[in-house]
Amino acid sequence: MRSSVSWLRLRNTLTGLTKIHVSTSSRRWIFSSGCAYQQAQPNSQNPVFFDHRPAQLSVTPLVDTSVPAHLPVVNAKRTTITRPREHTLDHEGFYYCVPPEQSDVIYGMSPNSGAFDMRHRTLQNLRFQWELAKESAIMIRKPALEVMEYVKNTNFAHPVVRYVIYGREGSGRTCTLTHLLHFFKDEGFILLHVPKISIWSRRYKEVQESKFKPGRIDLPLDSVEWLQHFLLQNGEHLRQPNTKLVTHKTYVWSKREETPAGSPLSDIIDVGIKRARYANDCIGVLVEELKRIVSESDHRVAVVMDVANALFTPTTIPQVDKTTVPADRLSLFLHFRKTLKNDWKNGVVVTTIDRKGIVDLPLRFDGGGNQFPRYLLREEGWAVMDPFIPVLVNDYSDKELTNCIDYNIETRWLQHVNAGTQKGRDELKVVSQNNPETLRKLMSRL
Amino acid sequence: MSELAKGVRWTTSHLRLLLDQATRYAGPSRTSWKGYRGVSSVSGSPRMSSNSPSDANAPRKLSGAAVSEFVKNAHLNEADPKVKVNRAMRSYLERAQAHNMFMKQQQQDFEICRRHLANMMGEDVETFSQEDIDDSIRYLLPSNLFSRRSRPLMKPPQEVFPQEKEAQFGIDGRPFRSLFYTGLPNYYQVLYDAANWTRQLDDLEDERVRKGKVPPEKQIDLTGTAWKSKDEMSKMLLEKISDHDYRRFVLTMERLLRHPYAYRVEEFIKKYRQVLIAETKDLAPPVPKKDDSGKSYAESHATKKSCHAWVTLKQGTGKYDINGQDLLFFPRVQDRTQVMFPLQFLNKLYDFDVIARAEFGGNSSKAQAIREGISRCLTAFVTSEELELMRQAGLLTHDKRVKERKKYAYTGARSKPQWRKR
Amino acid sequence: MALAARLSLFSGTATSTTRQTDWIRLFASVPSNLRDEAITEATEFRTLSLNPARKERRKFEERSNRTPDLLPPRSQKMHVDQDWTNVWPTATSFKPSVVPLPVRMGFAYKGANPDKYGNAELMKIPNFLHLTPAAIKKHCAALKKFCTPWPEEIADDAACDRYFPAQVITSTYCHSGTSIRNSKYRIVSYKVPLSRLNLDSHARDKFLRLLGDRYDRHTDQITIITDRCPTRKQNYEYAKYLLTALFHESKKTEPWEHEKAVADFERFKWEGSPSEAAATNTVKEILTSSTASNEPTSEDISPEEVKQFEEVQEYQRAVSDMLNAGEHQDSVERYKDAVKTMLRLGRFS
Amino acid sequence: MLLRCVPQCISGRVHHLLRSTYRPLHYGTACSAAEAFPQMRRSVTEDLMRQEQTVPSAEPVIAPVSSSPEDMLKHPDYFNVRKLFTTKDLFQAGVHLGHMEGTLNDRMRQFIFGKRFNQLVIDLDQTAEYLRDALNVLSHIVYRGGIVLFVCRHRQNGYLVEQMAIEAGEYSHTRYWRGGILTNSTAVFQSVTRLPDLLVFFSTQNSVLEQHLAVDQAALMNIPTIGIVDTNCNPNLITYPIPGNDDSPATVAFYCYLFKTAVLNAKKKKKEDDAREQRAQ
Repeated sequence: MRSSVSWLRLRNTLTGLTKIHVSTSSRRWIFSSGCAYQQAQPNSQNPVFFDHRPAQLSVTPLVDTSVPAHLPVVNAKRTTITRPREHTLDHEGFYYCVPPEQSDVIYGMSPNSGAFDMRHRTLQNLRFQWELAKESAIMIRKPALEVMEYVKNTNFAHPVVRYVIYGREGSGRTCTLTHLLHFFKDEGFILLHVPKISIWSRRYKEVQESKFKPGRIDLPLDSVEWLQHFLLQNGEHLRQPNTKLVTHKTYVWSKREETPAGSPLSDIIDVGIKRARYANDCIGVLVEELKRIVSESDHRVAVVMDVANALFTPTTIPQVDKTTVPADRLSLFLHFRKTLKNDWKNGVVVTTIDRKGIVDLPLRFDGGGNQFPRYLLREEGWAVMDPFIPVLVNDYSDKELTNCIDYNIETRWLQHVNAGTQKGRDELKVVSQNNPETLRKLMSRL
Repeated sequence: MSELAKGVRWTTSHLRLLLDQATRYAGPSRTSWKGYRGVSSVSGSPRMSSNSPSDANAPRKLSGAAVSEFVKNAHLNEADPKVKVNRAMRSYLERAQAHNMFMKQQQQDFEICRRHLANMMGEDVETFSQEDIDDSIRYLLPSNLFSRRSRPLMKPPQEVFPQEKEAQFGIDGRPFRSLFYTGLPNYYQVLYDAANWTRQLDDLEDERVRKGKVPPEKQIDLTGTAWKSKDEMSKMLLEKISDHDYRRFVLTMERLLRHPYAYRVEEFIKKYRQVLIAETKDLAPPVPKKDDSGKSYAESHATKKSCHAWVTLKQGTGKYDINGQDLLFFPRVQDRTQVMFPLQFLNKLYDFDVIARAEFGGNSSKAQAIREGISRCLTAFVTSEELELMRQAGLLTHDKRVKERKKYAYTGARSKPQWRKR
Repeated sequence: MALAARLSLFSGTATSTTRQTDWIRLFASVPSNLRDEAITEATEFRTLSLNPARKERRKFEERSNRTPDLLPPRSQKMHVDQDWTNVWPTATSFKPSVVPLPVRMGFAYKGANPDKYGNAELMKIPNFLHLTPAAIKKHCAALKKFCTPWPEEIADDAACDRYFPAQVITSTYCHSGTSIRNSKYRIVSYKVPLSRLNLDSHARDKFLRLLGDRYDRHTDQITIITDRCPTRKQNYEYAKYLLTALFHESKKTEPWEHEKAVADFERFKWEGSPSEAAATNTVKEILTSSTASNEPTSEDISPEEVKQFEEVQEYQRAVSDMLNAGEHQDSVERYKDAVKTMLRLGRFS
Repeated sequence: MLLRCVPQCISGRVHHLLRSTYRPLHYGTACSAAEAFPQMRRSVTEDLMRQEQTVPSAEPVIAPVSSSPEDMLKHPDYFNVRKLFTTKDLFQAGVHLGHMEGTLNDRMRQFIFGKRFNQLVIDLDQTAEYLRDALNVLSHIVYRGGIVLFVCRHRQNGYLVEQMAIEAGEYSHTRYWRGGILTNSTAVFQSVTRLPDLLVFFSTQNSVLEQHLAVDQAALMNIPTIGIVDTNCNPNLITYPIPGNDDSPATVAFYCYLFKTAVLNAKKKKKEDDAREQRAQ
């Protein structure tokens, strides 16, 4: 009898941070309403925590008047430098905020922006975090700095350089991409950003036979979404009055519809958005035209693609003969494969690879398994991508972990009594094993 | 049919012969029954009471002091033609004699057989001990029966045949115990004693109250003890006690314990208490070894359900290597917490590296097996105080529960198939 | 009345004789001489008791339940210094009357454990009464004359492995059941090191493909386990046959073996691989674009020359290493460095 | 029917001799307690005198120095039990207090003196006679080495009875009566066991409604019984019934005193007689 009691007791650890039954009260504070925190005016009773922040930033920090007394006052390390180009290794582990005017364009986190559904499905966790903290804070980490350094040193007359960001489950590959997206946007690149390829192979919306080439499969609605996303991110380039982004030949969509040569690429996109039937072909045209134009002009294109290895793996789209559509018959995949080749210039290709969401890889909950590029890209991917530069994303270093916990305490995301103590931090460190995603999941319920 | 039963007339000398046999072959008696003492005084202070049941609770065997007392009496009354042996005593003596004759025969047979076995095994008869006999039987008649006492054995007759009960009455057939006819004299004697003490303490209290005295703040120190369990009591009193009887015993004793002067009968109460916490078992901590780089490490093996874990705990910086992965080998938080807990408990999270191999079983089993393995390894590095803390936290207790087997006609161990009345 | 009757049963020898004759008289199947004798002793009336009284019925039952007189067990006549190996020369099941030991088996909740007589448990278990130390000594003495001396050449295990590379493993456990034959008895494992077969690279490759998981690359051992035949001898011969067949089959080269595709290669081959083409093209492109910026190197640089560049060579080594030895952190890092050098990217500090 | 066959035990012999020697008691011929009861002012000597009158064959109170067993049994009061108590003692101990009228067992009607506030009052004159009779039997049995078992199922008085039995060197059973103690003793005690020669019930009831099992079983086994029977009890199966209050601790203590003294006196007497006999030889 005694021993069974002790087994029960062991369910709670010393600090009580990790336990099975989490009372809902700890969550209530966060999810009480869609707009949880009323912004309080700083005064003498409620000093602004981040008073080092420059005043011109409209990002207001979270200051809540009903701060529980037990919570420690912690300030996470931040940098006010908002240009990624200026980030250096000295800032490693620091947070910085993407200015809202840029953030809205790049990440489109507000429900009013186009293709919200796609981003909602792909960048959900990031969106929640940014919405609740009322700021788009990104931690500056080494892999992003590394890629930026390479890009800065790149000779753009050479064929495009491909980067493959790899690392284990939850180590922060997608977050690295968000940082890089900001970097490319800031540098004036045209963004060819695919938030997550694997949703097209598993969670597609509508399927139709291709008109352009029989036997191929189109995903019209998904394509429309992506075009909207592209338009959102690159509106300033496309809508320029004297843009060089023009077609070099006439595209005939149907008997009555055609896009003449010399018309701006935004026309192509408009066709795709308005006529979903042609959206897939529009993407093909867009890729072809962009590759052609940038090789000759001073525009630069950054292809940023999450889970690029899904381009080379089968889909779950059923066919009449009860088989599934292979990757080389999905026209979207074929179009985006073209961007990964190094037969064009004046651009850069940054991709990540992942095990999760790949159709024929067994789902492993333990976060293990082979995560290396050659294995995940497979024969076809290797043939397309080689030679590329693999960039490893490691788990948090101790410095980054501390800063992450500090940030979460500061933003009141982490509210446990023992969260700020050394024992609590140790427990979070060991139980999460410095893995960012695991840490996020742990903290989400504390 | 024995000679006795054929209606042969009993004489005193005959009896003595019988009794001689009875006393000679019965083993040494552990206690002596002093018989019933007749009138005894209960008045006076509680400490003076002479109604001590201490003798009553000792185990009693065939023959022994009762018979020797009887022999003494028989000797005294040898010339007395009026000496009458009660039928009960006569029957008892017959049984005793038959038993002793039988045991004597068995003893002789066993000796011969021991010589036979020594000859078979080619050993020296004189030095062929009981251990040698056991070894030989284990070799000649090997059995893997799970129950060890069901395996073949060859033991001396004293260990094979149960000892018989000693007589509970004297030569005239009068039982020794006043409560004999209740069937549970020892048990009811305890109840009587408790009631006796309670009354005497009540009297004492009355007397003190009359003198205007307040009972002292003394209390019996009963920490770490509890009433003896039903089985313990049964064993102690040599009587089978029912649940109801046991409840009554506890009630009575609790009432006595609540008395303000209960400290005066501490000795009596302590007799029926047992120490609750068993002493720390002789944990054999694994011996720390040194690896090539001079770091000391300890190894252990632990199980949970069908899972086996081999754990190495090495001085280090808090790294985990579980089946080649780090702690995220376990997708669930609880499992990671389980593994971490022993080190966290002793505040040594960053003092050791854990290298574990866990096989079979599920995630939870693996985690708990590794936890147990880490705890065992830790015993090699901790102080005795920390060890005691770990034991109290249950870290050193093996979880011996296993999956309950499925039963036929059921869908699981106990769950019944879905059924609806038609 | 009943008490009186009971007393008379035990009251002496005289009554018991009459009791017996009374009883005999009840039945007509008694031999006539006895019956006559009984009649002479009897009183004038004889009653035919078709439904004998309870008392007499009981007497009958007592008689019929009496155990017959048997000879005492043989073990009681044995001398304590006898030669046991003659009493129990071979393996046989337990006989309580022959074994002079008061063994007991099983347990009882009350009283003594069941003794050896009529104890089926003792017969179920195997016994080694025929293999006492004395019996073993006798056996060894009898076998001694058939033994030969140990060859001097085989001094240690290494020498043994050298002269006898093949290893045959069988098990000879006794089964604790009605038959002592263990079902594992017939299974044969045949082990031999692959290196001792002296195969060339083609034959070795084919041999290994045919073997599948029967080869352990760490110990270089081939293990063939045969259990499909009913006896050990057949299984042993079958294992030898299998090894021989595999050996000869692997030495052959069939026509279809020339149709080997890239996916069938055991190792990565640089020549003609997509990596080679990609690397060559990329480097050439880089050089071409560099010449555009007024550098003297020519456009007509041949792919062969490109392949001789140190960067490309290093790249080749890195790729081959990564793909042959499998990916791990070091090999991927080496590949990264090689690509960086080849693409002329700076080092990230 | 049971009593017809001659028992072999000590108690049986005593019991039969006594039964044949004494004339049956004439219920109601005792002094008219109606006069004595309300006042109860008589002295001990008066009381004694009255008793002598009621038993005209009474011998001198002092017991004979030596006598044969037959003489002993014929002696009306060999152990001086008559002097042990007076009717007044009975009254003071509350022996006369019966139960409510509604609970009256019809067989007890003969012992009822009257009723007060619906509570029955027992006729103490009869009680005294029966009690003396019973004490005499008890003493004779104890003198011959008989086993006396005191039985009481009353929770409150159990301790008293047990204590008394220990002090008197006899046996008691105040607990749950498991079946077969008398009727199947060899199995219950796992050996041949000597049974008690006399059962003394301090209360013949097991609970308010049930009779004690031992009453039936003692009758079955031909063991004589002495029993305090209250107004709600059935005296039929009790060999020597004593009408009286069986509940109050004070009353039970009084009975205890009487029985204990009788037992000890008898034992003492036995010792003296034996010693005298030895000396004579």
